[in-house]
Amino acid sequence: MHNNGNSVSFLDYKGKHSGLNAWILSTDHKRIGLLYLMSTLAFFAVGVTFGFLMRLELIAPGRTIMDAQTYNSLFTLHGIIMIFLFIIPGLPAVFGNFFLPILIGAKDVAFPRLNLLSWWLYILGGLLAVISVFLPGGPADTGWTFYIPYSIRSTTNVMPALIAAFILGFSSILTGLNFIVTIHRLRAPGMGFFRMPLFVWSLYATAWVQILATPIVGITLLLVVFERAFGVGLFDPALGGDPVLYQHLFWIYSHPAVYIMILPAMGVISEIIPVFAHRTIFGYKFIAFSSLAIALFGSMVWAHHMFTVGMSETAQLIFSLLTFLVAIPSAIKVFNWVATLYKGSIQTDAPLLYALGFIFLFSIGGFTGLIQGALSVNMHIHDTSFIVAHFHYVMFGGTGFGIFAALHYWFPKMFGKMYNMRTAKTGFWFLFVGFNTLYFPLFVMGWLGMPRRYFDYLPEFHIYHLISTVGSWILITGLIIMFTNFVKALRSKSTYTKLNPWGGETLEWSIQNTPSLENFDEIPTITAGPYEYKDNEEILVKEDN
Amino acid sequence: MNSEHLESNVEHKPTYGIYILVWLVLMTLTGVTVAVAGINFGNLTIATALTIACIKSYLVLTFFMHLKTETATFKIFVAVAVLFLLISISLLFSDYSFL
Amino acid sequence: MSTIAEHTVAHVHRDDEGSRLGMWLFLFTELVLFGGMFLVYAVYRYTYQAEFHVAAKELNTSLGALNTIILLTSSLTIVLSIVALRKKNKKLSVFFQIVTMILAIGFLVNKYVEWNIKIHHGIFPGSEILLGKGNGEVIFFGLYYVMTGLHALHVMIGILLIEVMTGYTIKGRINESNYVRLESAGLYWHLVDLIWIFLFPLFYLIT
Amino acid sequence: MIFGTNHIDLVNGAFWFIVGISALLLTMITFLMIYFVFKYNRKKGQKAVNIEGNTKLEILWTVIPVILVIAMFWYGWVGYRDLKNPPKDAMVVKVTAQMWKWTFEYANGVKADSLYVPVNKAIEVSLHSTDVNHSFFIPAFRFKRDVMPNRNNSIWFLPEHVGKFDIACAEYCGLSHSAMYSKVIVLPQQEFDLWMKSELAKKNIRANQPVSGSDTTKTK
Ligand code: HEA
Ligand code: HEA
Ligand code: CUA
Ligand SMILES: [Cu+2]
Repeated sequence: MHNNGNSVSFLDYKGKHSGLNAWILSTDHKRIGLLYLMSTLAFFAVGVTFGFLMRLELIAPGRTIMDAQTYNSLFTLHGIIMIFLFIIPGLPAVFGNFFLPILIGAKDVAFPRLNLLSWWLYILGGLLAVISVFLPGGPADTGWTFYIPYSIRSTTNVMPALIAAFILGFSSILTGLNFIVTIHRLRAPGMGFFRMPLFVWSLYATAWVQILATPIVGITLLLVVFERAFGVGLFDPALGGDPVLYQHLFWIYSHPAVYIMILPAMGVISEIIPVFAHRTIFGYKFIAFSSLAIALFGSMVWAHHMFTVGMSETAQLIFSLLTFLVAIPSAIKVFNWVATLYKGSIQTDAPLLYALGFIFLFSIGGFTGLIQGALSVNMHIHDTSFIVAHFHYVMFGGTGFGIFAALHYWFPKMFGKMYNMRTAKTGFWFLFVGFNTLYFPLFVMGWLGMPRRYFDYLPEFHIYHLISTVGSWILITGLIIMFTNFVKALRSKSTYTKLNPWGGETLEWSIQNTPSLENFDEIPTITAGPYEYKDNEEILVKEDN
Repeated sequence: MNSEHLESNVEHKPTYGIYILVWLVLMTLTGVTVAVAGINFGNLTIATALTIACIKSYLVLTFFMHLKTETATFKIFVAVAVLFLLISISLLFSDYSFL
Repeated sequence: MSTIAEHTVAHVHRDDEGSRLGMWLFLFTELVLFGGMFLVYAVYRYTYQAEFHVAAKELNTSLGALNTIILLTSSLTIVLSIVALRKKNKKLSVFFQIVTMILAIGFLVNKYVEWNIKIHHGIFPGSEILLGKGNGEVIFFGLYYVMTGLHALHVMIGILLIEVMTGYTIKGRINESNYVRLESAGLYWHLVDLIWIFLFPLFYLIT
Repeated sequence: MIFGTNHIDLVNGAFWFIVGISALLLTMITFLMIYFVFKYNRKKGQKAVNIEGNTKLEILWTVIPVILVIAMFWYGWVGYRDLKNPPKDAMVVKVTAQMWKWTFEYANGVKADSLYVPVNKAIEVSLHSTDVNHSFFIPAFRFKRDVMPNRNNSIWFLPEHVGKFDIACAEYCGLSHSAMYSKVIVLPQQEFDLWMKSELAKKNIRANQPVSGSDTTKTK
């Protein structure tokens, strides 16, 4: 067909299809990226609402707005949605799809049709998860971990939830597969592995985890399905099965999964910091390899979720030790990021704020992870709200803020519009303050012995729950400020013409906003690394006028 | 990149012989496992069975699945996948067999 | 299909190595999928050694061996079909592909017979005869049905794949200069074989 | 040999040790970030200097954390070690968890809904579940142990102070998971003996008219 597709933006490019089909049948990685953005945000909104309602219930002891059964289903759905439907596809499928090919100078991913298929699988899985709410029997109430034997005893709609998770797993696998082949085969001439932007490196590491770890949870959930359907006895203690084995299999995937969530966010941070400090990143290779190291070690620590089930001493020892070692690559990253700010020429726009927010919150989350890794301490705080605080700090303080940072960073390139910078910053401060008010009390409570997944609690914990709930209100305010800011920008008639608002050196800034179907008029030849800032006089000049 | 893919497209002359040979070996190995299974080496029984299975899969991978003629990337990939499974099973058994 | 047009614009040259790379990565996920079940098997084999031996006696070794031979042979025929194609001998290639499918169907028939016998003896998940036996045996047969069942499912998918490939070969869409699709189907088929290579000794040869 | 409260100290010790180091590093990192942002701010017309990296530093901030985490690991391991092997003279109590209540049974067959124990005596609880997973959690004593249908875990502690402490269920077990509370009641030895005597008496009476006898073992 026509090759003059070039200058035409991917948004108003006329393909085979028109109207909605031009999107849901498009194999253009950018359109698929936006499809994912819309759908993850939709599910995210649902998850947030559930979280918000849970907080309301917990504002005071006893029943306040819902009964125990509802609460149990709420945190289950909240967990499933946030993990499988929001945070895992959040970065790779949205920003990975949109920018990976551009960052390595390619026209598209290696298998565009497969890419579309994985989005359809995602939608299918998502719908299944949502439908289970309305079927008779009510939504699953097992917690997102589906622990046996409760998950084979529960009379709620556990089946749809399990199958949904299974399908979503495959969607995630296909994305990973696509990325690995793309990175290996479609790099522009001159783009050696060590000239790839660090976001690409982190996606590469992530993709490997997606491919190798996800099938394990796939088969595990499938076995639970069989267990419920035919009673094959593989896990059911009544038939001699071993629930602990289920936990092992579940975490063999679900711990690496947490690195599927964080690695791409770390990649985003590694993009943003050098751009806003306007200097080379500190220790490129160390950051690149630490991603691979995290992927490797991440597959060896799963049993730190099971320290209280009564594993063998050997297992306790090994897994605790490995858990501490997995922290090292993250440490290396953090230190290199901070060092990158040194002697930079720092421009404090919203993306940088979010990046620094990420470093702070993720560090807190990470450190508390270490606390949980210590065997004796874990005996006390396992399955308390301390854990809940930990993973919200890493997942949402980490990855969540990473996604925000990415949104603010790439927004002008994706939509050719610009948001209001001042509002964006206000939004950040609301989120930041709200976040800590919401989750920090959970650490304290957890240490004082407040178990998690509790619909009701002892009066002595009231004050902390109260503060936390108020925090959730501040947080939501911030969220609303941020997203209205984006919507305003999208609505505004004025298109944003600056190609390179932040003065970045990676390829996406060299092409038009809302890139054309093939991204590049002709494939560039790469001669330098991604963050080689020659001199930044012109930036300073730009600042003045 | 293009050059890479060109050279990977022109492989040396294909021949039937080698594959039939491999097939014969696989058959004999199957026979061996069945035969050996009868005798009881105690704990070694499963070990031998698995060793033979590994040899067989090695043959299938290198010849039938052409790993022999593929670029290094493929070999590394397979190694990574196998490594992952090995890590999983050995760490898993740190719980079960040291109770 | 749908947006071919867009897609071909985005891809000026075809990348066989890329396609094979993708196929291998997909095979890894299949490998790990079964790997997970082998983990389960290993643990229970370890905890219920004696009972596994007893239970395995119920299985018919010669049927299992026969199926092994069938699968290995089908693996051979599928590679040969590729060789034949590359030697520009289309007829022979198609012939080999058809043989492969026949063998595969033979495997399924065999499996069907095997399951049938078991089920007639009242050995299937949830049957009171099975529940009457020890836990280890219940689990052994649980694993037996799940793993061989999933494997059989893969065999069926394989047959469909090869059938499509045969169609392409006849139409000439797969030919001596463009046979990566056939190769990929072959890879998939070999994986199915690989998994059986482990299933066979672990279920039929532990008496 | 590590004893109850001693275990408490070890947990607290390890906890505050790690919290301390973390707080230190966190302040350091945060301070540096803020300091750099102001010192090297572009508004000040700062020109950036490209620094590729520095291997010495990299090694430094790899090795130091390694040492720190090994220390943390060791501290945690020490506090855990003896939790699993109770002293020979420990008094064994059978704990049965079911949705959603705890039952405690003593060697002499006496059953109770709260865990009555004599002070300063090692108590070993052997944990059994009749349905799903639960977890036997005594926050005041800084430990928990999962209670599973297929394996009977056990754990022990040595209460050094008289008093009442909460027992919570820390593994999600369905509808009333959050209501599955009970108490450890630590009594002076002689009071405990008295309690035990009267319970024994009650038990024997119950044995005579078995009608009401089943109420301690009700389900759901
Ligand atoms: C994005 C997701 C994410 C990430 C990145 C992490 C990262 C880590 N997690 Fe977390 N974790 C979860 C998500 C995540 N976790 C979830 C969802 C759960 C609960 C699941 C459930 O039960 O529902 C959980 C639960 C969980 C547990 C089980 C708790 C329990 O149930 O008993 C443990 C125990 O060890 C743990 C440890 C760790 C560790 C050591 C890291 C490390 O990777 C952290 C490394 C980072 C740092 C250490 C900070 C940065 C480093 C520096 C600032 C430099 C200085 C560093 C040193 C001195 C080492 N996590
Ligand atoms: C990414 C994961 C994620 C996120 C973002 C959240 C967000 C929230 N969570 Fe969490 N939560 C989980 C994952 C997450 N949760 C999981 C896995 C569990 C365990 C479930 C189980 O026990 O089985 C859990 C459990 C859990 C509990 C404990 C239930 C219990 O044990 O009794 C509570 C209680 O307060 C809670 C509250 C909240 C609140 C108020 C919010 C939010 O409403 C706060 C407001 C949200 C925001 C301000 C959004 C943040 C923005 C982003 C993350 C990026 C958005 C950008 C794009 C999509 C582009 N959650
Ligand atoms: Cu019992 Cu929770
Ligand atoms: Cu983990």
